[in-house]
Amino acid sequence: MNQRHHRHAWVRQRSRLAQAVGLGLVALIATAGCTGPVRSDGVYASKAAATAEAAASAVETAQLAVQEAAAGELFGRSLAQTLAEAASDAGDAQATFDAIQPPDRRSKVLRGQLDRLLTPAASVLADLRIAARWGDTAALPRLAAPLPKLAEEFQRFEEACR
Amino acid sequence: MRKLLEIALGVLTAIGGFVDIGDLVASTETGARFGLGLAWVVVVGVLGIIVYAEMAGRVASVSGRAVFDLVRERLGAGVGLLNLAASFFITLLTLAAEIGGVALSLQLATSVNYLLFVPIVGLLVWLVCWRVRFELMDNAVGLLGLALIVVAVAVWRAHPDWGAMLHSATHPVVPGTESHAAYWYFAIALLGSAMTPYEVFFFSSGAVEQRWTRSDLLVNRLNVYIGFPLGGLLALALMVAAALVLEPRGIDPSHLSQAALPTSLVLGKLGLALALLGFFACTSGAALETALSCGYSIAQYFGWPWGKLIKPARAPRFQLIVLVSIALGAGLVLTTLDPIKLTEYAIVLSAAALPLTYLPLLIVANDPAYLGDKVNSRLSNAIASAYLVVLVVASVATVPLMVVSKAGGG
Amino acid sequence: MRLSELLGAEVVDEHGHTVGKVHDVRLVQEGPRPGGAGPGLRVEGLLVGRRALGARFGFGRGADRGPWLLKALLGSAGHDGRYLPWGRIRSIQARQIRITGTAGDLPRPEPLGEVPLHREQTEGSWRVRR
Amino acid sequence: MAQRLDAALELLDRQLVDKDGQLAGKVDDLELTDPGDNPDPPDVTAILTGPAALAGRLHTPVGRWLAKAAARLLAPGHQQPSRVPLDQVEAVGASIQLKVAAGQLDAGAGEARARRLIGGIPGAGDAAQ
Repeated sequence: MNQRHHRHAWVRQRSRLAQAVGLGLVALIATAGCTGPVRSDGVYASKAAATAEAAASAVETAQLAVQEAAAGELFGRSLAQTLAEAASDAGDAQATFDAIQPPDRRSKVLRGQLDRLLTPAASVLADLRIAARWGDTAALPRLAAPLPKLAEEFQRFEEACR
Repeated sequence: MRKLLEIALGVLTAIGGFVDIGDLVASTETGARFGLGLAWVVVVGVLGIIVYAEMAGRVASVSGRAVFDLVRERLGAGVGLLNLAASFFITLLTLAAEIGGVALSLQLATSVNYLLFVPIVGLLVWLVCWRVRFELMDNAVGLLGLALIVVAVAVWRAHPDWGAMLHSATHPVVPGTESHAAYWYFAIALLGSAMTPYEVFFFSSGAVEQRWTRSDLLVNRLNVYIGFPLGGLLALALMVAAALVLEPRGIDPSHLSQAALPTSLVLGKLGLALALLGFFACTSGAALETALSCGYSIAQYFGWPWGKLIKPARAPRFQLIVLVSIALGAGLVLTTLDPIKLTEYAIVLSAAALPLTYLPLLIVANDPAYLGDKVNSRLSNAIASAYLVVLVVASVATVPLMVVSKAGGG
Repeated sequence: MRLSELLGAEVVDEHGHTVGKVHDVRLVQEGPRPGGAGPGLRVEGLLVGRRALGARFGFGRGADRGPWLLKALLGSAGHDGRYLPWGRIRSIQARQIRITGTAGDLPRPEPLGEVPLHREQTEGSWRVRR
Repeated sequence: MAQRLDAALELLDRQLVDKDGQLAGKVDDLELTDPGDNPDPPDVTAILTGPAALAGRLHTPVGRWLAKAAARLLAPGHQQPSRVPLDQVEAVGASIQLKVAAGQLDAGAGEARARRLIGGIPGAGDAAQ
């Protein structure tokens, strides 16, 4: 019950022109969820917590999908799709967070800590995505082995930040 | 016998037709984040749509008038026009979300990028609106939408602790990890998804076009009183499934694939296949209905010929609006705006606009000049009045809550 | 002139006091017009009031039905409504109507009862069918 | 006995239906004509319909802008409202029945334009069922 959730990954700034046009249409309402400049390290810490939370959600999703695939409960295509989305969610969360300028030295330390979790998580999720796309379902449980520990660490990090 | 079959078909399609991309997203997301803490809103929303859809059907049957026709007549040209602009924009946004939802369910089944499906989906939706036996297609997807019952079966087979679930649903608390603003923001989203205005535009326009009369009042009531609550149960099942499987794992769903994970976990591949079919059918049906609703609202405001049963050449402006709306909706999805996010905004804005649709309906439903002796009963007036208060409060609170909760981000 | 030029116009009495806004225009049906052009509809007077919203919704026309919430919200048009016979108008300019006499002299509007479902034009007159 | 009716409540914004039962726009405004002897009240001489008539009704900038945009999009070249003389009115009720066909009204122009636009698409003349 101690998960935190966040939305920021959604509104990740993308450079595509088409996206800009679309965003413009809902600009008024969309401003509500933007990642703005960070003033105090408290705000930075809460953004770090939100990032950890999003990454944990992606990691848990991948874990659930792998567990279901191992039990033969998922189609290959759905599995590949689910894992691809988990990987891209984690990537989005990291990219959004990395784009925020840490306001002070303490924040920079925080950033380093979180990146040390985000990078391996992204790499594991990418490996899973690739294996699933190749149909290599047998390899998934082995590749997913680091996920429980990562999920736990994200959770601990998040609690420490709040 | 034939009448009975007709009634059964109406009820069954009302069940499947109740759920659309808005319910899929809102129910799954709230279940995963708030457990059953927002289940009461689904009940409130279903009761609300029952009361007002029954009114819309009754007004259409007795007076032969569709809802947006009355909006103009009762609110006047000016307020009616603002109402039209808001309703059309929201319905268009919903149409885009539904098209996105169809494409996402196809992506989930095929693993082919959803953007590739968008133009095809748009074209098919338009073809059905243009000339392919609309009633047949709408009924077909409505029936296929019943595949979503598999989610309820999954909940059943998961053997949850029913007592504890009932307790948490009847004693709602805001989880310690969520802000009150986010809780109420999602409450409004759920209300908007259950009571979306396009449902009454479509329902009443269909009744007018099929020339419902007083003798159809029973069919109207059965559709609404049986179909909608059962449809609401499907929305509730999605929420419970998410609460059982996703919430304990800390998964905050942001994709349609995550909405299917609880069902496949419990029922395996067959369950997953049915769930995907249900997603596809529900969003397809809603895409058809929102596309037509775009045309209904504008054509009825200006008094132009409209209808899906008449030759397109006899209702050219209506058909043109439907065509342009589908193109705009598909175009909006093609900008790569996330369809799930689009859905969230569509249902929240729907909630904000609800009084615009339901106030004129309530006024007309009390006017003997339109309804003769079939005006509202005291009971439906009492309930409808209470809802109007709720809708106005929700409408006023929407934008502040959106800002404070950072659109539910908490 | 168009109906819309009258609707919403401000009515001011000879002392410069505002009576209210025009929220409806009462028409009277007359017999066939010369030249066989069918039955005439002629303006008889204006309904003026401070609260036009309820009137627009048809409230205050005979049966005041509906839940109390609507009545409270929209009010009854008869509340502060006045009837302005056409003959009392001095001038109509820029959405402002000046009248002779004072607001106090204006009668209450006569209720027309429920809106009939149907009026048919036959043999030069409008017949009401309920 | 002379009958009375309130124009905004009973006529304005009502649906127009042509002689063939086809929807033909809304009552967007009424034309009032002074009978000549000035103290006499004006006669209602025609129903006005179409976006141009609608625009004249709206007194807020947003409303005017919307109606003008609609007029430009839907009925270009029709900056004057369509006029239905009162003697062409068959009956007044929940809707206003006319003695003329919709195509004979100027408002039919917007409809004809849309028909030209979609008329080329196969199946335009078929009922969808």
